[in-house]
Amino acid sequence: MSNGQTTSRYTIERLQSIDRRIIFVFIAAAVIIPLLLGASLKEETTPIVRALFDYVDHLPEGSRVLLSFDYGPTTAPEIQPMVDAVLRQCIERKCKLYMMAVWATGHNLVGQTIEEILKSEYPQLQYGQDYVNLGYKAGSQGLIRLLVVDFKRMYSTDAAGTAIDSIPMMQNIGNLKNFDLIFSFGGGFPGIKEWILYAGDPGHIPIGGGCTAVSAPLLYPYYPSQLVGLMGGAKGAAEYENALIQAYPKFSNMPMAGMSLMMSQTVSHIVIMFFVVLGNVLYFIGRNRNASTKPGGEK
Amino acid sequence: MTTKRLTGHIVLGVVLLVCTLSIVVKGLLVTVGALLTLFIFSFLYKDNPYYKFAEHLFVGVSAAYWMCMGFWGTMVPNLFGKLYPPMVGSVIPALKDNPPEPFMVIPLFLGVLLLLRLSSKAGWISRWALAFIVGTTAGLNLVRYLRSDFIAQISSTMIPLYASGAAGFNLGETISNSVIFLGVMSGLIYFFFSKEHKGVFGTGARTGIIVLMVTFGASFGYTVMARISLLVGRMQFLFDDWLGLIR
Amino acid sequence: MRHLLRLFLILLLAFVVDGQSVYSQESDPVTSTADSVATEPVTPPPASAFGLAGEDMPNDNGHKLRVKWQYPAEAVGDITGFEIWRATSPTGEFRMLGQAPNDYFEYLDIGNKETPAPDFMANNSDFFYKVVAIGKNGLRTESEPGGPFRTYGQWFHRGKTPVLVGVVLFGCFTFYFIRAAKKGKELYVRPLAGIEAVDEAIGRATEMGKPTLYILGIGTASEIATIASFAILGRVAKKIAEYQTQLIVPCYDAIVMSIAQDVVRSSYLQAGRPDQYSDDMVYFVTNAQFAYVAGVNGIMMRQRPATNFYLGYFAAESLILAETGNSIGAIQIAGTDQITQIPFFVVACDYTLIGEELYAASAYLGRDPLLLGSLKAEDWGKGIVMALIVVGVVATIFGWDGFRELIRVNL
Amino acid sequence: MKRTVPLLITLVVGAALIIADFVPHRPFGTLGDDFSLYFDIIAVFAFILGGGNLVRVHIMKLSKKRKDWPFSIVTLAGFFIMLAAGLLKIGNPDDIKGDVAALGSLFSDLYISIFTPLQASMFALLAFFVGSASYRAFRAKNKEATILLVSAFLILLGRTPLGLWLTEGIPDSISFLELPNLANWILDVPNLAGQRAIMIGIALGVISMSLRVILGVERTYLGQDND
Repeated sequence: MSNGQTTSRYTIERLQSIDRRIIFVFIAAAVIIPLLLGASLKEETTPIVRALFDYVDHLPEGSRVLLSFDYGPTTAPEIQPMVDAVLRQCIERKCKLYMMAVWATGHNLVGQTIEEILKSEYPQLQYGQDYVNLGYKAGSQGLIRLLVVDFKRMYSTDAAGTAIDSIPMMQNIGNLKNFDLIFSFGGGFPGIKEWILYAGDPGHIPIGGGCTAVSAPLLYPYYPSQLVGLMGGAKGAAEYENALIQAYPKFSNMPMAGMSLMMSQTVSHIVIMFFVVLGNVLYFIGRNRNASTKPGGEK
Repeated sequence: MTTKRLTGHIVLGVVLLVCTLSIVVKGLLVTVGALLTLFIFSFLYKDNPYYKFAEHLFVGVSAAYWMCMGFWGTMVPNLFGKLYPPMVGSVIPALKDNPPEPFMVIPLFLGVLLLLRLSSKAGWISRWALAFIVGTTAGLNLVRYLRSDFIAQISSTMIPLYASGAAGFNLGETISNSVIFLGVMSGLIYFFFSKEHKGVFGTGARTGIIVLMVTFGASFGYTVMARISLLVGRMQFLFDDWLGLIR
Repeated sequence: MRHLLRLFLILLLAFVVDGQSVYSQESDPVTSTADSVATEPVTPPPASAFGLAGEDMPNDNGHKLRVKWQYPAEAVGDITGFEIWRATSPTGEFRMLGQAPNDYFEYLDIGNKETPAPDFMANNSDFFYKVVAIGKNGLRTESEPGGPFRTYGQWFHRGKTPVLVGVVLFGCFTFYFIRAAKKGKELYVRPLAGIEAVDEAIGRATEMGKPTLYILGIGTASEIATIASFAILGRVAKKIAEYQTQLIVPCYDAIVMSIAQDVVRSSYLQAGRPDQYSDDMVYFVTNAQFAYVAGVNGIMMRQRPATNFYLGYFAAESLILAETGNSIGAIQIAGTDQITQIPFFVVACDYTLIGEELYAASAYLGRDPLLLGSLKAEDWGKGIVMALIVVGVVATIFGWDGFRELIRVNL
Repeated sequence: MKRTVPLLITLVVGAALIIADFVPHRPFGTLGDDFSLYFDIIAVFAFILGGGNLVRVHIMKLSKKRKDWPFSIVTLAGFFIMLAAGLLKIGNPDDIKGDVAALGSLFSDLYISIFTPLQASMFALLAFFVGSASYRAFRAKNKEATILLVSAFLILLGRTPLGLWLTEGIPDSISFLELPNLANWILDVPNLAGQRAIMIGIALGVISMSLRVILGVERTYLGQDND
């Protein structure tokens, strides 16, 4: 066996057991560079997301929309872009926004969203007139079941402790059926499924949802009979943002979190696939060389 | 050895400099969060003192966190609050007037038995408490799994192999249903312990392995996306909240 | 005419609703309140609800009544909803329980189970209900009180019959095969790669003079997977004691730690080396998922075990542990019953016990005939599952859905 | 005595809970919930053992000046500061009556500034490890590994725009071969079948393991010294 052959086989073996830190660098770059460049990936809006967008877009002025924040900080990167897009659209449609949470972790996220979107982008909106933060209540699906019948029995105050009857936009709310649309964000338990089973179905209330990519397949079967539409993962968020930009060109210069997340995810996916292919190519080259130098070797 | 030491000092200097600068510009809260994030990520390069620091801090803080949650969330309302409600009246006024529940002596007793482990002579009595725990687990899980996983999965596999809808015979669904049926059956064959994987049985088991491998590949590929979004969230924190580099 | 129609409906209802629970309506509920419709033409109060019926909820321990009523369909538009009130006698003090929307004609009254609570609902005693219709004009009309209704606790949950059959059947199998094993009947079990590798893996650690790391997962003792892992730990620790290598068991839960200490101590005793055991082998890290992972990663990087066992309940941390273990070149044997995590172990570990194999592992390692007997019972269980599925599929092909109903569990 | 009493306790408790599941009537109907609550309370007692063990391990490390002993100070400091903040509810807006994790308390501040970023960062490490594991393990070494690889790769492709782009030209009549559709089919059909087989197996394993424990056939968890 010649010296050159040994070296090249050595190289291939080295490459096959490539230092995993190199892969780490590539993955980090795949995530960071699109973020820094503000690159975003346009996603054509699929019917299930389009249905949701159109439903909101046809809500008459002054419609009451309930948004339930049923997620936590770990899934916020995926879910928050959906919340932001839906909020912006609802405000453009001049809807009244009611925000609550059936997840304890959602409580802080409501406050954070109000600060970041409503107060900074739409300072003209008034608390209690245009939007209200009802906060978190324990009880999971039991809570939802009670809200269908009697809203104020569970929510006697808002998140800040103000008596519910002193809030103007709460005056005409008796139960969940007084809402024109309910949004649940988050795919865990309790979440969209519980909203469908315990509020949407018995009360004939339209339900829309946004969930993580992992839980989306479990929820697809509810569309279109029990769900108005569904956003699944970063892809769903990006599709919704795309629809929003098309309908409201004023948003086209705004950074859209879902689209940039989709960019980072896609690039990372491609990086991972590239390494899988590379690994296999090197493996086969290595095997063929081994076979040619060691006839009758491993099969 | 000395170059290694020098590098160590330079890194420490940079970290301290960044830390001070960041506290001045961004405030303590974001700085702590950002530095701890970087310390954890440094593990990807190799084990180092910064990761060790973050790791040891995390262990200490989290252990105390759950102890406090357990004390205020379980011990006080559910043990003391039920055993003798006036005792917790000053902390949770809502419970003050509830009637005492004498049965709560049982967990108190078992809890004390468990603590006897600390004594070398009476330590064996703590096994009574452990036996209670293991018995509870076995009893609860037996029926729970039989009810939800076992029976529910069987009944949802009872699907027609010949699928027809309003539009007549549905080829796609027929194929899908047959694949599900054969997949479940061959998967179950694979799990048989007391049969040798030979003959027809062996064919079934090998088909089972194929189905399992498709399942594992699919689940893995599917989860990649969600994992990446976690990293994006952290990077957004570092580059946006901390460094303000994202427009 | 309208009154007559209502009367007819009430009579009809009394026949339709289950006789035992409805002693209702000796008197005509449509009385003066309904008459007032005629006397106040400008803003008439809403029509009254009628035909109150109550039934005990089946398959529970009592304290619950389902109240139903009727309402004239043409008047539904005049009201915003109903209020439901309850008392212990028709003339007694009624308590408001809750509200129902205007197109809901039933209310599930979940009473308190404890005596001093104000809405306590005793089993086997009489309750009376009133339904108040609330008009859009703000006026209210009370119905006649309905009752008495009673609530009972049941001694058997009928919806769970298939589960009971399952428990009895499986219990019989297990008994039978354990008895057969006691009599000395040889039982064949097929080899499992992950189990065969245990000896080799511990041997390797011995040769290299490095420790073995055993992770019981992030389950508490309330997970049956953790209990299964204890059983495996017992056998593994015995082998380690015999080989005289070092064992590290960092724990996620304090109860798990306590049990694991007992298990390892007695394994060392059985192996005849009680002096080599110390409580420092099995210690507590923290019970926060990712803090635990951070700690275990540190242990791996600094103590460099040659063999890692991951057996028990695992969540997202599975891949972090397995990849770190791989980077230090350890032989890794994993097993979990968490379906979402099995793929990560399959990909990153040398051997993986898939789901059920985790539970069988202790029987394999112990080679105790009694335990092997219970594996045979599991196989019979699988056989019955397959037979049931085949029959079920055939039944659906012939459109006989009754078979599927047979094994349905109604909670 | 040391052996028999625990076995008896396990048998009685386990059997009672199985029977109780079928009896809604009091006191059986709530037995499962009651015992779970007892379990939670015993677990809090066990925290004393756990915390004590943690402190003991690190004090030992400190006193014997074992490798990396200075880091034990970090653990102990973090532990005791957090413990004091939580147990005494330091800085809680509602004082001792408030929720232990109420916003504004020292406990909550420490949680938000230390616990949360550390947890999220550890979790985010997964993104990197998913990459390295894929590179190493997805090799067409044998039949099983090839199937694993192909299935994972199809899903990965199908979930990126690349997959859509690659198979965009496919005619409508065979649109099920488009990568996104194919990926969904794999998830919905063979993946489902495999998961179901595993779930049924696990359920049988759990039932069998529970029975072995209740009947006392599997008794390793009690320790095996019989004296």
